[in-house]
Amino acid sequence: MLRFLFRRLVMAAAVAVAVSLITFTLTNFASDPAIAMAGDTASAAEIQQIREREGFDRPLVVQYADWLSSAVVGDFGYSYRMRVPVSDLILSRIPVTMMLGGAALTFAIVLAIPMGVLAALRPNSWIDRTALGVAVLGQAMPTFWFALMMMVVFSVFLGWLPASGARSWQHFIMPAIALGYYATPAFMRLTRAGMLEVMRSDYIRTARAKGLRPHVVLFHHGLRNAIIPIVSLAAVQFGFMLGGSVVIETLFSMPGLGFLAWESISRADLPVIQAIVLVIAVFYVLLNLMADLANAYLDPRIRIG
Amino acid sequence: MLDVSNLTVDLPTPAGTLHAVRGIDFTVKQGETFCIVGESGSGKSLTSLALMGLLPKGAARRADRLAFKEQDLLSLREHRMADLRGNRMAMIFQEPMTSLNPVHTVGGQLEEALLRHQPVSRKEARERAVHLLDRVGVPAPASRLRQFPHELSGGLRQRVMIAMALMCGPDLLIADEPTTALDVSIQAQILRLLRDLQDEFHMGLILVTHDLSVVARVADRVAVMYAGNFVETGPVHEIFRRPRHPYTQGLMNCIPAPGKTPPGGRLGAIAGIVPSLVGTITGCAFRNRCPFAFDDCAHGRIDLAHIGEKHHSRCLLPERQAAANAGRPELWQAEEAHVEALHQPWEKRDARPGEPVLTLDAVSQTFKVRRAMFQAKIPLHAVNEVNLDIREGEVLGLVGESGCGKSTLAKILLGLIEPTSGQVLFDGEPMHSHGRKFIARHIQPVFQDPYSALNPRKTVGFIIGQPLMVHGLAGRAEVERRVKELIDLVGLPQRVFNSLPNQLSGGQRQRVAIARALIMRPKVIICDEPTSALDVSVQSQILNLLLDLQREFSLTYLLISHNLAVVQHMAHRVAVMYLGRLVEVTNRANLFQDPRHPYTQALLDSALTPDPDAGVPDPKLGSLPPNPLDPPPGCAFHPRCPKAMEHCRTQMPRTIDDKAGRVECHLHDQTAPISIANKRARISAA
Amino acid sequence: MSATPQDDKNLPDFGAALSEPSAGQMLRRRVFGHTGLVIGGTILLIIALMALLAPLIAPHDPYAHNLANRLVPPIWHDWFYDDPRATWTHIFGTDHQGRDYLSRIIYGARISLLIGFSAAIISGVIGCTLGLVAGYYGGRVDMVVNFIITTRLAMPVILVALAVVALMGSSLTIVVLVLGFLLWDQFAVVMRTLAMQMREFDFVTSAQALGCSPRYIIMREILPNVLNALLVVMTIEMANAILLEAALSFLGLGVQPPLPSWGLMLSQAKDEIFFDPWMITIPGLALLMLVLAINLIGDGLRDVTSPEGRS
Amino acid sequence: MGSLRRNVLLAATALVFSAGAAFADEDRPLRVAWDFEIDNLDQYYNTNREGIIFARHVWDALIYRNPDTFEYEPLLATDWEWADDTTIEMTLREGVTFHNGDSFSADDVVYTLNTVSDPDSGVLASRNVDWIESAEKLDDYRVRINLHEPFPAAFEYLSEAIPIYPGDYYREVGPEGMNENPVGTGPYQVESIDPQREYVLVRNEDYYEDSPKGIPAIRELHIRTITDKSTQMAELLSDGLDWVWRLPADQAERLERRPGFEVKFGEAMRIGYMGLDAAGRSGHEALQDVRVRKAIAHAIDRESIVENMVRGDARVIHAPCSPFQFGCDEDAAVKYDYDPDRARELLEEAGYGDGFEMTLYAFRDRRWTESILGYLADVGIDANMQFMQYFALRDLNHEGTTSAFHMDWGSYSIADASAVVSHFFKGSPDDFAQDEELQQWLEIADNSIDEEERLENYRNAIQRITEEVYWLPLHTFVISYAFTEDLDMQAYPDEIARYYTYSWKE
Repeated sequence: MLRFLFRRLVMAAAVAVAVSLITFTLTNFASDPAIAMAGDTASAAEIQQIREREGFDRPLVVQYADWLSSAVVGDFGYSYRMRVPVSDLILSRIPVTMMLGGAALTFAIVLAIPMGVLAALRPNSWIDRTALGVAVLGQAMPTFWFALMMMVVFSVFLGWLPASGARSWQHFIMPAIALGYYATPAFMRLTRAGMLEVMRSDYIRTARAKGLRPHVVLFHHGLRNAIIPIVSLAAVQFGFMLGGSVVIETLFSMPGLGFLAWESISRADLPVIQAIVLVIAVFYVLLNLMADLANAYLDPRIRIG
Repeated sequence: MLDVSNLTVDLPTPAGTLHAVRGIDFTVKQGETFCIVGESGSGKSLTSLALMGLLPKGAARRADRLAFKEQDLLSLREHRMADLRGNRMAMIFQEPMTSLNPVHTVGGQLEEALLRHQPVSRKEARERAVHLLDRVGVPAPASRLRQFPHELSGGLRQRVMIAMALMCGPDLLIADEPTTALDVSIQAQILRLLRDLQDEFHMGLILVTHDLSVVARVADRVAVMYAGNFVETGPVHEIFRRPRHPYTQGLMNCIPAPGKTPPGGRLGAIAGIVPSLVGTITGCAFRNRCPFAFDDCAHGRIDLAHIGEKHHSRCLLPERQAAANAGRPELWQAEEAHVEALHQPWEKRDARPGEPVLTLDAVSQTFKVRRAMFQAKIPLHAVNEVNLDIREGEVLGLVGESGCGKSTLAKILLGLIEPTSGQVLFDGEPMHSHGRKFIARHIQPVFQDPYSALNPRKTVGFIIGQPLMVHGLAGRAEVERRVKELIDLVGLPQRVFNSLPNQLSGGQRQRVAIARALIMRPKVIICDEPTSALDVSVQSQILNLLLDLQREFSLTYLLISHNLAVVQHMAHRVAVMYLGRLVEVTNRANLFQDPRHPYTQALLDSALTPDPDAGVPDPKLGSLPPNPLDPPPGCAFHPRCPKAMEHCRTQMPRTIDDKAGRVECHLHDQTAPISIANKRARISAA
Repeated sequence: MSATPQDDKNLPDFGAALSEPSAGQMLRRRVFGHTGLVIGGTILLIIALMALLAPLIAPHDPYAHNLANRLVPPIWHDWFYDDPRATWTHIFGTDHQGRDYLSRIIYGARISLLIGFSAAIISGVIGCTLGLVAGYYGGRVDMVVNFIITTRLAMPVILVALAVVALMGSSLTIVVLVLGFLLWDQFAVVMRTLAMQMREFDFVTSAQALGCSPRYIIMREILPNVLNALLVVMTIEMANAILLEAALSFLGLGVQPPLPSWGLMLSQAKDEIFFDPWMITIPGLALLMLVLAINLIGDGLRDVTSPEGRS
Repeated sequence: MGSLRRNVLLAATALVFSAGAAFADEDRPLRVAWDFEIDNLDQYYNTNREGIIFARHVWDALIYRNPDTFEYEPLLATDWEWADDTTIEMTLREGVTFHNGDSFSADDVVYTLNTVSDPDSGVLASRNVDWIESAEKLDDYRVRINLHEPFPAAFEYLSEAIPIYPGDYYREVGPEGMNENPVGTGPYQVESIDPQREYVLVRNEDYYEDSPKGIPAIRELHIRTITDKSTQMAELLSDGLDWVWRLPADQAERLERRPGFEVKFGEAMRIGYMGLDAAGRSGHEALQDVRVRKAIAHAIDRESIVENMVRGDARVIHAPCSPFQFGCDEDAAVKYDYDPDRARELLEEAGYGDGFEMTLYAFRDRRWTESILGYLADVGIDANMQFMQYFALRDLNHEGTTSAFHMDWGSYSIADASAVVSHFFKGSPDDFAQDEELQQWLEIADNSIDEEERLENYRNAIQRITEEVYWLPLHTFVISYAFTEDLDMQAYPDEIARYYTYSWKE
């Protein structure tokens, strides 16, 4: 167990380093941080001065090593534009994004699993077709378009929900639905396919042969098995949602990581961009690790050889 | 107790309604064993599921009467039926590996069967579970309750399944191919257990199987099923002594039976394939495969006719002729020996009998495997210090239980993996240094599963000719000519040239695989369980073909099989493998008449022959199979060996090589066993 | 369809297999019997034709601007609101540059299809190569590829795409390249799993035993067997690429005006959402139909080619 | 609909609270939305406009420039004069206290000016302060400012661009502390900056009565950042906001027709222009030919763009500066009328009769740029748009890789031509003309204290720039303000929202 954890943590660290290396290289190739830092009115001499002062004239490898060694201890440097420590910025923005991601995931799962189960129990029935329709539509709608439409209907026309911000739970409803709906089809498909497969399996036949009641067969024997891959998917999707929150947070003006990322991107604030990508990557890897542990808990085949 | 009349099962398929079961009648009495035997697709499994009300969605069950203990099952609502299931009537399935829910403990799954049906406490249920586990021969029953299914071996799981079926003490037990997925040694134990339990619980037992040997050993009454219908029913002795229906007769002629069929002789075989079960069948369903069919067979409805005491057959043949047909394999030659069909004779190798073509010199193969996600990798000695000669022109049988390393050995010989230590010599030269292409020219495989062996996206012509093309041995036209030649040779119609594998039957596919293996004219063919995925009627065709080819071209075969009857029929010499080691190597006669290693003896004991008088043997192997990841010290077989001695537990046996063959066993070691004290002294001296 | 796995496997063996309808016929029957596939195929066909024949069917030059004639409402405003500006000259009205909206929608099909298709091709090549190689070789190669895949998955797509496009500037080529280089994960994951399964098939083993090169085995033995799945993933990624381009455009970083991509039209119309909702509705519906069609086709292919699917 | 709901709501509120309506109105917070977050609340480390507006509410500068009359008026300084060409002496206001209770004196001015004019301070808007050599205290309420060299625009910068910080507090907390908790003397003080980036400002109840900014009528200001215009509009329509600005002109016009809302347009100092790389920094050949640049000038129908796209009261301009700015003499500019035929002729002459390709970089309003592209295409110039975020584009400009760019400039609301013409044509990284004579004129114009001499030289510069078409000046900007009809607000040309002058209607 410890060995497993150690191996996975090393892997997580390696992924984080790889992601940060790619981001660092890409952003530094695409933009000159000295110019970005100097502001509107700087002269060429001032830019050169900044370049030397901040060490941007050093080879990229050295700069990266420098950045990485500080990043390891949680020091991501200062934001070029806000002049505050990047770590403070990110810490202050994480809660909103986490809440948004959590709400979106909850929405997706609460919608998808029952529909997926029903669809699997009655393949080709109207329930199955409805579920399929909901899924296909969810995948086909541009998230921002859906979000805008909701905003028009629920904020402007009906006045039920606030259009933007993140001050109360009501503020999270529309963003969570917009973000979660896109993930719903994936969950629904997996649930449906998983349930179809499980319900066809030999052990379900065994359970029925024991004369167990249908709901016991369905939940205790069926769903219990079908749920295992869903845990992994949830981790993956949650990771995606953190990354995908850019559009939604920008549209709904929610002060989360995505919004910060967007503002930093639009101002070429490289340290913040790098740190956000890294943080999301680390989250993703850790979520996957947690999903694996959860799987091991749920699936004794993995736990005990 | 169970009374079934005119039972039919229909399945909807894209091609139309499939009439899988076509109006069968039978009864089962308390304490009686009723066997339904038939090949795959005959409808036997659906019959058993129909009785339990477990048919898949969309399947329609109809019957004139379906009564269990005077209760009409047809009109029973699903929840009332569920009350019966697992309670009064229980079922065990073929695949013990997948029939238990992997995420729940054995105990939980056992207990819920009882808790569902009877007002008992959890504690009582647990006690009953422990009791039954003990009864079905699961060692340390109490501690098993907390284990999960995958922690148990296949044999143990099947025992758990049986215990689960017995939790409520049912009146009727339906066993659907309960031993098919198990090793021979385990198969005998499980069958014996079923017999014993049936007596003890005084249950009715319906046993569904494809294996005539199993039927012969356990059945009271037998029904032979073909194309959804019973073609012959009767008491077991009647059926085996006086089989009346041509199909039954054909089946019996297909099995290699020691004493009946001469070793290496041609087996009987049933030509053709089962008719489509979509739509109606007029006349006799078997007529297109029956060598005795005449015009009347094609018309009308043929009923089961009474032909003896409780013996019925669905055949129009006159009684006398039918009786005369039994037991004559020559009547059942599905095809001529096809070798003559070659336009251009294959140059015969000048046989150098006895010269080793392949020599394994202390070959070992170790893998690193991880038992579970959280555990470290540990070494698995799949093949351990194997020394073996394979001689030109011989058929060498390799037998052993699953997981003993047979397939790894095959992979080494095919050059797919290089042994961890030791070497393989081909014609006296180290083989693996030559590279795959060299090996491929001389050694070719025939695999077990004809469905996985052929690329589903390539035509048969391409598949057979591919080796020539890959090796650049012939031009396009030449390849096509040779392919067509081989299609003839293996007894396939020329039109398959452009077919895709999924348009072929299993037997046809296996012929394609053989043709492909032969096209480069190799010296050695490695046959890895070449017939175990096939029905008996097809198996015999393939065995015949393999033998014909071997004789014609002086091929050398390594025949890997768990089926001792097949090995006995085919092989000149036999090697027995146990946990990666060859424990005995000798010629056929010695091995089958005078097995020297206790493991060989046990294997022979558990092999079943279709002899209704023999009963179920007890190989006394114990219920715990070996774990290759954790081999016991000393002689690896000692925990299961009925003759184990004290020093077997600590000391590896030597290899004894004498005129009678080679064996690794302390029993046959003439030199006195080295005492432990002695050994210690030697170690310290070193 | 059948009772047990064992029977399942043997079902094709029933009856004279050679005289059954051929695999092609069966497939055709299943394809045309699949409602979703037929609907999706029809929509996609219409859109593809629109893209192909754009110069013939577009009533106006999609780039001809006329500032004096901007924001003309679509023809139905004549019917419902008696808006005299709405005429048959511009059926869908005009945009903020006074360009014919219908013509731009028609030409937009080209751009959106081009983006989806090229991005899917690029990512398909990358993902398939990685996935097949990893799945086939296993062991260390698999570990390395798995690491690459995990790294890619750990990188937030939209964020990285945005950062690259924002800092480097965007054009059709850059957008396609960025999407292509980011969206290969599905291909790699699916192909890896399939290659791992395929590797266990005996026909692969026998090809290995023949001494075929890994390249030959991957390309000639494995690839033809995973084309179905490849096609399905391709549709998913095409839909993804189109939606992602729309998202980039929404933030002002997709393809550049005056190119008429639907995503771009959508983003330019969003400011008009309260007063000229038709402007966002038309490209929105077009995009929705396209992605819907692609998804329906993907789902359909999955169903038709897998034995477990709906029949 | 939103407005209906709002009316019902207001009616209900009015009924219930009719007795205390006036009081309730004063307490009603003004909720506004800005497009961008403020980079840094310390004004010296910030260059974006939102920060400038924020600063005008929280801090006072030494001098006030009246946005209507353009006259200087006393703010923290009551009197100021040139002691000589490089020395300014100022008298400070007495009895002013900072929001934290510190009282204002010469020490604060001296500390602020000396700190931010130190080149090592790394202040971002260095142009605002780099002309100051040092400040010294004469007595508690008198200071002297020493300049490096004569700098005629000094008072322009001293008015509002240089907020005065509480010296002791700033010394203690530094720029970081000022960013976290800004303290000034302005009409509003910061109540909270919550992590959700909502700034809540409350009226400074101790604000000095005779400040030209006046005592604010509205007690509370809630400022949120909403980057998306449609979201802003949704908030406005659903009663989530009271005031937004910079809506696209046609949307603003249509919003005005809705009951409950009012829209104002204010011409701003910001001007739009198209920059052309005449110096060849980007290596684009065609654009180095003045005939090509002239052809471009003739090809674009600026009148039509202004009339149909920009709208409001925007004007076409010909000089590269805002009509509001000192020194911006429109008559000195060479005027190019819309004449596509002439444009084609010029291209033919220059050898580009078949047109050429170029990339037009842009960041503000894609539609405006699209119109330009359309006109360029009409005369055969195949221009691709490269639409970027402002900061990324600015960086590209500074690197010199942009051949043509459609941008705009607000001059930091400094009503002096130096803030635009000199910024772009005096050899800075933004200078794509690299014209030395032009640079000399600007040098003189910037540093002379003789107004006539300054005007003369700016005229020369404007003529050169337009003659050579280094820039094609396009139009002035009109800023739209959309707000609930019960708000009383004024718009100013310097693009600065002055919430302290707003009030709720009775």
